[in-house]
Amino acid sequence: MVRIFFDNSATTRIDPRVLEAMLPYYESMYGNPSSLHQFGTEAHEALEQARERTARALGAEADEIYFTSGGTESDNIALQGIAFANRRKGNHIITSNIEHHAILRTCAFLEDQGFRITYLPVDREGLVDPESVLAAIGKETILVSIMAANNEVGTIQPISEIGLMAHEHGIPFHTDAVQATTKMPLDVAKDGIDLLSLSAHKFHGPKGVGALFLRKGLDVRPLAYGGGQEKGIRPSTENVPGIVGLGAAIYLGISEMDEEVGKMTSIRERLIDGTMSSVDGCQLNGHRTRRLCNNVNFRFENVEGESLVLRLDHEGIAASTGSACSSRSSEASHVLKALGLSAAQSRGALRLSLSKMNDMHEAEVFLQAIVKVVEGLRALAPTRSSGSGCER
Amino acid sequence: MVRIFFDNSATTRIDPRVLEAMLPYYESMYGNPSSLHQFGTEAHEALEQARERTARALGAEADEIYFTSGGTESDNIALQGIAFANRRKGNHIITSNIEHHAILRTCAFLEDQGFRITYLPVDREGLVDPESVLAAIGKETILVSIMAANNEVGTIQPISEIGLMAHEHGIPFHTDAVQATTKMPLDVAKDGIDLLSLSAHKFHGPKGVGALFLRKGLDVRPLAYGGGQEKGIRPSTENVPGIVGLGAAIYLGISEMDEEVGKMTSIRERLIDGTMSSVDGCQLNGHRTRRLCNNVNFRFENVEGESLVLRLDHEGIAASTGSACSSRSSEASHVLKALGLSAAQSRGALRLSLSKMNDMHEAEVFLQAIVKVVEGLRALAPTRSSGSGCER
Amino acid sequence: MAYSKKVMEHFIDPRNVGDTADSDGEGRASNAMDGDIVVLGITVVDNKIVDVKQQVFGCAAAIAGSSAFSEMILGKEIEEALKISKEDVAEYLGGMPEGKIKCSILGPEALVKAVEAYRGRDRKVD
Amino acid sequence: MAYSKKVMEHFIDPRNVGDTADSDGEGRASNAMDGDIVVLGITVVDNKIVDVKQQVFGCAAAIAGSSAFSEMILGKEIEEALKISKEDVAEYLGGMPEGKIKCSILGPEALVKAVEAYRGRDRKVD
Ligand SMILES: Cc1ncc(COP(=O)(O)O)c(C=O)c1O
Ligand SMILES: Cc1ncc(COP(=O)(O)O)c(C=O)c1O
Repeated sequence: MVRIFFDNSATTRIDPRVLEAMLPYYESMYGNPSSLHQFGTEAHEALEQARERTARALGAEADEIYFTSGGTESDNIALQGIAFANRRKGNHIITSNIEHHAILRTCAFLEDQGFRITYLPVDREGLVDPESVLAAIGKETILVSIMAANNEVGTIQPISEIGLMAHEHGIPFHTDAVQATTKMPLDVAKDGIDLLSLSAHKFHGPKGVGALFLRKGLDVRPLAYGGGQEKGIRPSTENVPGIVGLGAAIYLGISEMDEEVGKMTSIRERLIDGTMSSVDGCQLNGHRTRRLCNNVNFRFENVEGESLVLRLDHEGIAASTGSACSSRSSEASHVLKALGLSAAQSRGALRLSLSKMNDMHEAEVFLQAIVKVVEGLRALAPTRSSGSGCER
Repeated sequence: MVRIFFDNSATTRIDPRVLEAMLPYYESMYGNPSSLHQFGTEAHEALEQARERTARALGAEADEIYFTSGGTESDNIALQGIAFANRRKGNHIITSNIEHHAILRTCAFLEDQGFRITYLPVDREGLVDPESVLAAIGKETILVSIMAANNEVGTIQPISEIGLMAHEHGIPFHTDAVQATTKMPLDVAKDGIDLLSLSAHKFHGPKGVGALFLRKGLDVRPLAYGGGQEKGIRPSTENVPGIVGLGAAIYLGISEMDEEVGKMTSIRERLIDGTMSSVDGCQLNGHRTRRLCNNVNFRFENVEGESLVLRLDHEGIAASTGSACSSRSSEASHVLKALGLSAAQSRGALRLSLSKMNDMHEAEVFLQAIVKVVEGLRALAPTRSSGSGCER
Repeated sequence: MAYSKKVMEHFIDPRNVGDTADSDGEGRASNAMDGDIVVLGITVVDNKIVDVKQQVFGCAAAIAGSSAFSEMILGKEIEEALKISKEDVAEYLGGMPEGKIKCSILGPEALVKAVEAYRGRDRKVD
Repeated sequence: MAYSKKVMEHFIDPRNVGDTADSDGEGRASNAMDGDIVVLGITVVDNKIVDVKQQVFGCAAAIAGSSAFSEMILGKEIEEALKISKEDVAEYLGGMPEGKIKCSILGPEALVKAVEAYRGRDRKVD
């Protein structure tokens, strides 16, 4: 059976070269980086090489990179960390209403703790207006956090403009770059970023490891306390193979970015054009051009998302309806709602997310399958025009 | 060159069978467990099998196991989680003064947040007196946290007695079992444990993954917020290969525990007897018999710990002075201090920690090396009796 | 919990799908919140359901549930068919993930209306 | 940062280790907090250090530092030798981890005392 993985925003397949780089740290160089002996020194060096690579990918300094257990933890350290460490300066944070739950639910927690959060709206295509950031900034504002690119609809935010707005008022700017990393250029200097979150498994690295860029001089309180690793910002025995994997994945991802982004963009375009021209009642969610190279998000009239995903899965194609984290729940997507879509419209959403491991042939297979699947589901559905039994 | 790894309390080498169990989840079953499709379902099933295995190893129910990023995070969720969720019931926590920094520094943070912490003393051999727990319990007490076995000196605490004391007053009991897991029997029912922390890399599983047992019905606040994974107690895309590794490691560790503990105990005894009979000025730290099967901790008069470790490393033997997490710093060990040792005595500490992968031959190699290394270092040292230059 | 094999079978290949226009009685049930709809048509001979047609819009649980329900009521006497609950449907399908059991309620609800419609028509014919 | 190769060389095989009893001047320096001790003995001819003996108790940095320092002062005139700082020792060893540079201070301190002792003896001899 074909197995096509079009769910790369949920997670990606590890690059075999990344796994290869990791294996020695499982098999023979398994020391604890804090240990004084040879095993410890080897592990420590591997850690520092990965830190260098991560820093280089972002235009940062190595000592501004902190390894974490993933995007969620990076986002939480950034938000909770800045909030609790800077409470005396102010209690106001600005974000958008299409952030990932790792941001939004952390903000809800911070509201419980007495912080005030401004959730900026987005337009129909998912864009935050930089002027709205400026308008929201007050004397109490201690952080602006706007994602680099959205995980559901792929809209790319004007982060450098937003960073500029924040900096004009001396406020640090955090960006959740979990989806953006290796999919678009990121430069913490040029883009005016003071904190940045990323997660290795979104770019062919291992699950359970991420990084946080923290500009020197920022005051941040950790979430957890322990043996002092990562300068106390993120203590715990370092996940050496995982961190090596992150380093290898970001190194490869950045080196090959131009080429791979081009390839993904062509597949994305073929998927968008092909589907919209062959399936009736299909619209694109998000921005037509300011979107991640690997994101396609449709809504189909009179088709239900879960059914669509499961029928596609039966055809060997893995895709998703809302974002992965909530796909086992059935809440409507907060992102699609923020874009102005009705609950009924959101219900017919399908996200295809690509990686460098996809190819054009897979797009063609999808284009065959989607017609069959949508037609099949619509054939089951009662036509809207038919009255109810009682009324006949 | 020989390479002998006697630093297994810092971390262990992964069991090849564990790595083998993990690899398919890197290579082909790489889905996000939250995803609806086949890739997601495979990953989800793997997660639940690991949860079952972990539960079985502890005598718990599968839905009482939460996967984390390691021992530090488990300890922090337990302590901060109980503290912040139960603040209305009281603000007092009881622990000991020989806990790992993941407990002690979290307690220090909680003190900053207005909690009151009782740090119970230990005797010269590192034992907490269960009666002292009872004596410390007050109306405000919301948690007792005492480690199952100490990471530096290996002393095994009377946790079931301590659990009983806590339960008599309806107070939940947490134990940091990071060093104890697979080294001694643990049963959350028999031992009266309500929360338990463990970390896979301490028992031949991967680094960066741990678990927290949380008895049903306990109120716990998470450290981080996000996509709702692990019932919201520990959100983030699950580290599937890591969790599979934890499951495999705990399954193997428990199945083979009796045999491996016996083997480690014989090596431990040989190391203790052999060293003490051939090196002058050598004492054992910790309890002679109530100690982990894999722990040896000496102090050598007139020898400095770091030098000892590095000279042993030069002979191909990896060991440690204080606990790993602080071995790149030079603070004196808080554990040895709590046992009543002077700073000078602590400075000569050497920890050897074994695993099932060590053998008796390695003990013999060590016994040769330690004589040479201690003699070599002592030969460098000024004899205490020689007066200072100025006084001559 | 993932869907059972039987749920997936019914979901991929739903039974008794078809136009309900020619049935003796047709019933429609819907869930305003989710937007799920089930339309059920029954053909009755001697108080026995001899043919069923169903149409469904919704998640996999709704589709499989409606399919299974149509199979379960086929050949049954009306009173017997009316006794089938959403839990029976879930059980028939080898279990349903928590929170998805509710998606099988529309079949039974639509049947109630279809029977009402059938009996109403019957009465008119009398 | 781990220890440099040169630190490890000096640590494993320290130079000029030996009894200081027969030196022209002996000096001892110690660090009360860490318990580190360095004892240095110098033999002086025409104001030049022609032999050095050292003994050391302490961490690897202290051992390597004392060894390196003994090597650095050998053959130097006293005034020149006294100018060598802990930073010079660290540099001579190809760098030292932060926080370990302080461990190289005992050599220079012991030299000051050894020179005092030597000069004191000298004076007495005069
Ligand atoms: C935009 C965004 N932020 C944060 C996360 C959380 O990352 P992780 O699941 O690795 O913790 C994700 C992915 O789930 C994401 O897409
Ligand atoms: C007793 C104890 N608790 C907690 C920890 C922390 O575990 P980890 O480093 O895996 O977070 C350790 C190990 O470092 C330990 O020995």
